[in-house]
Amino acid sequence: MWIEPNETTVEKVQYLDENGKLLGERPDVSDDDLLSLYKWMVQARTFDKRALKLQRQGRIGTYAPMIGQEAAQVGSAFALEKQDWIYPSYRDLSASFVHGFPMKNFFLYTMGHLKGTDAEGANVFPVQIIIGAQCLHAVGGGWAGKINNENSVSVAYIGDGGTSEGDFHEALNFAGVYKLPVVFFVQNNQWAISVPIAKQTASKTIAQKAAAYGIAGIQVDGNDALAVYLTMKQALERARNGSPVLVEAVTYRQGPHTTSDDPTKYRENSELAEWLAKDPVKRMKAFIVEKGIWNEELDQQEFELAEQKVSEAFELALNTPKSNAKEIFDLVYEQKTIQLTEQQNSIRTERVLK
Amino acid sequence: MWIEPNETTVEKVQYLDENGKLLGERPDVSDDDLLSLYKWMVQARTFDKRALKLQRQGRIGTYAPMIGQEAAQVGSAFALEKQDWIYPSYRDLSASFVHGFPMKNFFLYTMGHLKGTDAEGANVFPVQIIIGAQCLHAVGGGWAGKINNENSVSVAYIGDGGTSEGDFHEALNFAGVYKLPVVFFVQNNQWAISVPIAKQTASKTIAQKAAAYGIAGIQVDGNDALAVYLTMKQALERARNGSPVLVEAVTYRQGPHTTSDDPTKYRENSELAEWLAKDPVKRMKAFIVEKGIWNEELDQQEFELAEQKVSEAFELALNTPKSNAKEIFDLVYEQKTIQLTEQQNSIRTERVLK
Amino acid sequence: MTTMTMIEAINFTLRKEMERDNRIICLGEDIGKNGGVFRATDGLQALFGEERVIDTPIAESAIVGTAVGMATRGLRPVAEIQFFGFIYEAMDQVVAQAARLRFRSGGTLGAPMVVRAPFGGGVRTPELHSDSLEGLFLHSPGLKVVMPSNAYDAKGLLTAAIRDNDPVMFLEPMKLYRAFKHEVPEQDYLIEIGKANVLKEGEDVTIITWGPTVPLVSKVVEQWEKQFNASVEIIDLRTISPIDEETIITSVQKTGRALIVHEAVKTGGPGAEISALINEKALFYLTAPVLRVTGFDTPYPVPAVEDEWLPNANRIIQSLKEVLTH
Amino acid sequence: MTTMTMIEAINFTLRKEMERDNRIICLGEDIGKNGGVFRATDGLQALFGEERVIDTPIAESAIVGTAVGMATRGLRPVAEIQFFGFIYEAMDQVVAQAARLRFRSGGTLGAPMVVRAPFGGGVRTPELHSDSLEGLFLHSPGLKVVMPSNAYDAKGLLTAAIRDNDPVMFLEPMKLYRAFKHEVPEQDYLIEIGKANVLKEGEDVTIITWGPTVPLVSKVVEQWEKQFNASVEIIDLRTISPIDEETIITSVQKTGRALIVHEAVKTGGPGAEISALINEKALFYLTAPVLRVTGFDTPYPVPAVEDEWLPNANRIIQSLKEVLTH
Ligand SMILES: Cc1ncc(C[n+]2csc(CCOP(=O)(O)OP(=O)(O)O)c2C)c(N)n1
Ligand SMILES: Cc1ncc(C[n+]2csc(CCOP(=O)(O)OP(=O)(O)O)c2C)c(N)n1
Ligand SMILES: [Mg+2]
Ligand SMILES: [Mg+2]
Repeated sequence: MWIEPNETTVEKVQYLDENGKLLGERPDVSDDDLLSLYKWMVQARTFDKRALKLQRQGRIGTYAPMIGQEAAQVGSAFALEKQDWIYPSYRDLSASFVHGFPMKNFFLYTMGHLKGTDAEGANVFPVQIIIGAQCLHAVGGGWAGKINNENSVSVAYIGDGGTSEGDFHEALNFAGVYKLPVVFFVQNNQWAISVPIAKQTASKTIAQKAAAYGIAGIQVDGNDALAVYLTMKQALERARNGSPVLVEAVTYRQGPHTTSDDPTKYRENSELAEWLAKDPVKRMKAFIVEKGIWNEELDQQEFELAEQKVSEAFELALNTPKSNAKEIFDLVYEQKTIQLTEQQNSIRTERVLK
Repeated sequence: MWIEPNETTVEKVQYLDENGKLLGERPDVSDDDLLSLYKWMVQARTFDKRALKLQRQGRIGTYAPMIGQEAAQVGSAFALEKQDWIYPSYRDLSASFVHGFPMKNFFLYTMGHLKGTDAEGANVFPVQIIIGAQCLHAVGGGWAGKINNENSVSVAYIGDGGTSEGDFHEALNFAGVYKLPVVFFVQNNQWAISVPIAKQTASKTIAQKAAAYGIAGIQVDGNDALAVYLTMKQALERARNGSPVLVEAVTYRQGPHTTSDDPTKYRENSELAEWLAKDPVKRMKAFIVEKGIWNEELDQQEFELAEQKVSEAFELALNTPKSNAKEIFDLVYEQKTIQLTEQQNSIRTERVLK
Repeated sequence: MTTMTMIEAINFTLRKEMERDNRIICLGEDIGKNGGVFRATDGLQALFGEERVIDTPIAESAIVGTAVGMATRGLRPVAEIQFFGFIYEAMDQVVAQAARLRFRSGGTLGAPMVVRAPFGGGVRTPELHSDSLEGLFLHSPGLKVVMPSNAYDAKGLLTAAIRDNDPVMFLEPMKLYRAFKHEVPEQDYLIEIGKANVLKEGEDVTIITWGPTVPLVSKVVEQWEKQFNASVEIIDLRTISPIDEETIITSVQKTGRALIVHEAVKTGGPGAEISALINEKALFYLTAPVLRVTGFDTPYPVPAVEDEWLPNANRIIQSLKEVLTH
Repeated sequence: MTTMTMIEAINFTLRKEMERDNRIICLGEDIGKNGGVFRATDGLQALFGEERVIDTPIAESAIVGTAVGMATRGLRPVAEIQFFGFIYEAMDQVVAQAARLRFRSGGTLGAPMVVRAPFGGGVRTPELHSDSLEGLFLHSPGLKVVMPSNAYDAKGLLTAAIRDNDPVMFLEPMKLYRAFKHEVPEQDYLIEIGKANVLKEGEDVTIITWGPTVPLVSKVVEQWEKQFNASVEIIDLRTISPIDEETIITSVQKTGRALIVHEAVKTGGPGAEISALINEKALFYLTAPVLRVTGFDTPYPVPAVEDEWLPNANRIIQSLKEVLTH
């Protein structure tokens, strides 16, 4: 008999309402963890604002802001164990920071430096530009982790738009068949550049796509750090036990797609306003203030501290010697070919005429 | 809350039991149609046996037998309107024959002739070798049909293994978003060469994959021609009204993958035996005999007629002049480039030394 | 006559062609309301509706594969790949499907379609946005590959591409989108696919180039011709596949020297084919080795070093000197 | 010493390497119980288990992409693409991911992996099973591309490929799988990637070829050398990328004539690069144009005409005559 479209019921996991009020029971999360979650979100927002400013000043290149997605990114990455790996896209900076990627190197990345993807030992794969490709690397990485008994989960970060790519499908299917320790973490921020989710897929939710791969799926309020964190804990546990999962975090891209994008071309201000009311940072703050473990003064201090860390990272990046064209020839193969040696030697150091 | 793996219930559509007994109500199909369905299946089986024999004799090239899948192919294609299009894979011969593709040209195809995919005006796309690619052509074709108000449905034929390819995913997703008149008809014949369906996907059924695309899905007994035909009628109607659908026909590849394959390397004889008991031709025959509209004598005549048609087609193919290397240069572009002209002129007609 | 930037000329041409022939459909990522990330399709959806200017999900194989399907059923799709580096995702549909359809259908079907894509260096993009991959398609029979170097050519070539009955890759050098304005007639004209343009005649050396490096080569030649005391012929190839052998060979037979300039990486690239052609058909006219100034044999690098990686003025001058003094 | 067919040598090498290094994992379609459609992996799953010899779903991008992920986390995957013509489906993962990983990670990660695939003509396959696509990968920095022409080379090159710390495409000419037996030492040996093999020395002309056309060229030369009254040097390239410039240039400087034979289509193919290299580095040694005997510039054709399409003896003899009499 017919399985009608969208007949699966999907219930979104939520712990905090839009004003940061707890819905239902108190979850088992320590105050320390609550504060850490919030502080990382502050760090994320601060980084984002500064990066935008620096881009406008022409001091860094194109930048893809994460504002609005801090709860999704921080909440998910905060649930990881150190031995877990993440496979981020261009927008997943704060997830990467939480998992140990140096802020300095992301600045280098935006400056077009050859070392901009160096995780300096953190388990963070180089950011992926090709939509969907990282899902397969996460599958392969997770598989290796399983074979090598690393007790490590691989997390692929991807957007709503990315779920349309063939690589997304192939990755979930492989993970399902071979029961790999992989979490597919989709930030459904409602837009893929100018294309709204309704034009991206006719599926009512992204979570329900799990059904196609015989794996578990779940939808979570992606602006609720607590919900994301706790759901991700469960997801990681399942994955660690050999059941890959798909997590959809419902959130919103408050900013432009990148600094080259003008969202007023394609979306209504009213939509943004609605989502600003659900802002993840504000919401978490309200919760911890209400809980009595945070106040305005601490908040101000935290933002200042975050600013300072960003400044330090940027300074370090600025003081890193610019990449030199001669270096690239050493990065193609483990051992340089004669062709590359010849080309490397041909490079002159004089100023480039244009 | 978690959507657990395989929580969707999928009920397989079936009209005839394994012995051809009607389950439940009599469906509204004329005797003529019942007989035509059966006769096409006889034609399919006859073609298949002959093709196998010709291959063994070295008179045609590699061949991918369809034995066991006659109900799925004939039942589905028999439901089509003339203006509908099919986009077949290498194994979907009888679907193609039912929809008007000349048997002769398929022989040419197996003989490596340049005209082996010529449908001579029937709406049958050239057989696809690249697993999954045809799904996208069906989507584009269906889209064009919609824009041009052709009232035409495009049917992509694909196997269980093919559902793992990225193109399958992208096609269903496009069709879902743009509500295109497309039916994805999956013959789940349990095997993709040596890989059983359980290693192909962890999804319990292929039908439930529809959920990922917001489209309707259905599973049907693919060895029950009546069930396939009636389900396909419904599927086509939905698609014609702008709702793409996914149909999974559960069937079995009784033969080797192709004439180059040796299935004893990877599967048990007992499994084959089980499925032989569910043979689609036998089942349909039992039904029409029981119904009193068919008997042994007619059956024998029908097989003889089918043999004769195959012989005629093969004769015609044999009498078609072999493709000539000079022809290929005219088939690359509408107008030959100077490079191609030069190369065409360089071809000598003497015997090739090896 | 109006003056236009290249991106304006592309937008104008798409509009004109869609007005002329309602079988033409545009499809791609963000080409609708947003008008494309470079505004190539700006305003088209408002003019022609969502049925003819289609925002697709993010799936390049599907964009091209769908276009193939459309092309066989009476439409003339113009597909946009947001950046050419993403074409790898659609490689089978471009090279094994669109390009081979006429052949594999025994001539009964064709795929009249265009795949447009921006590409090229010097724009400080993230990775895989700048790569010059025309060489891959030159080696793939059944496709045509064209590349304009200015607004005038963009209109004439795009018009020809859209009206061609074979699949055409129309590659748009990003750096030139808004770099110059040229006079572009509003009325209909075509630039023949497969014909190169002798931009400037000369006697002593032939420079063969296309797309993004054409203005650079012109400028270098303008500035250095006198100092080298040599007269330089410049060929803007315009079409990468099929290559206009005749124009190249005639020119090299005259000058006896050739330099090829392209952004694609050197090894196995289009410059190799041109050099091989010259070797095959004009060897004994040569008075110097045919040199190539190209991207180096590395992945397209990060912004910090791309100016050195690209065939820049220094490198062109250096090689020109070598060729001339041999 | 044992004699083996090429397919036996490949199977033997995989087994030996997997015994030596348990980080080596094989993955691909039908490589498990079935042992691969050509039996290259026959018996390996029984020996090493399902964890190390993995039957994958049908998804080439996933096969390569998964291998990339594995390679960065301590495994050394050997991926099989069932037929090389299906590599288009995995193009991004091969060319944009595996090949660029060292570069894009700033040298912190590498992708030590092999992609094996059968290919090549004369076997009467359906379409896209026979295509020679090595030229596409020659033009893609970060990859190595090797191709054996006999069982001995297959073992030495595959061993080297598996132990290489960069991604290697290992391309296997189907036609040669079982065509000949050669002596193959059971003990460990490597054939250096990047070095060509001078199969036969000669003075008057250099034939550069690789893979499936090597036995053909050898036979033609054997039969015709006397009649042409010329001494022919034959280079089996073995590695398509990086090309062994030195061996080629040294030879051509000696002979002054060169003929390139490959199954890939002519335009923009690997022969073009070799000709361009010769032009660049040995122009003034040439006494005749460098000619190419290759697949024609059409899609790989149907079985009925493939023998004429392929570089066959007639065409090689014809071009050899041309080169020698120039
Ligand atoms: C294969 C590929 N296709 C297209 C693009 C261009 N592109 C970059 S980001 C983007 C939108 C992605 O949307 P989504 O997955 O929802 O992530 P978000 O940007 O919203 O975080 C597109 C189309 C790309 N980078 N790679
Ligand atoms: C892209 C691609 N990958 C692999 C193959 C090789 N191949 C041919 S048929 C086949 C199995 C297909 O299985 P399924 O889709 O179940 O169809 P069936 O053969 O059972 O009808 C494979 C792997 C191919 N033709 N194309
Ligand atoms: Mg998004
Ligand atoms: Mg199957």
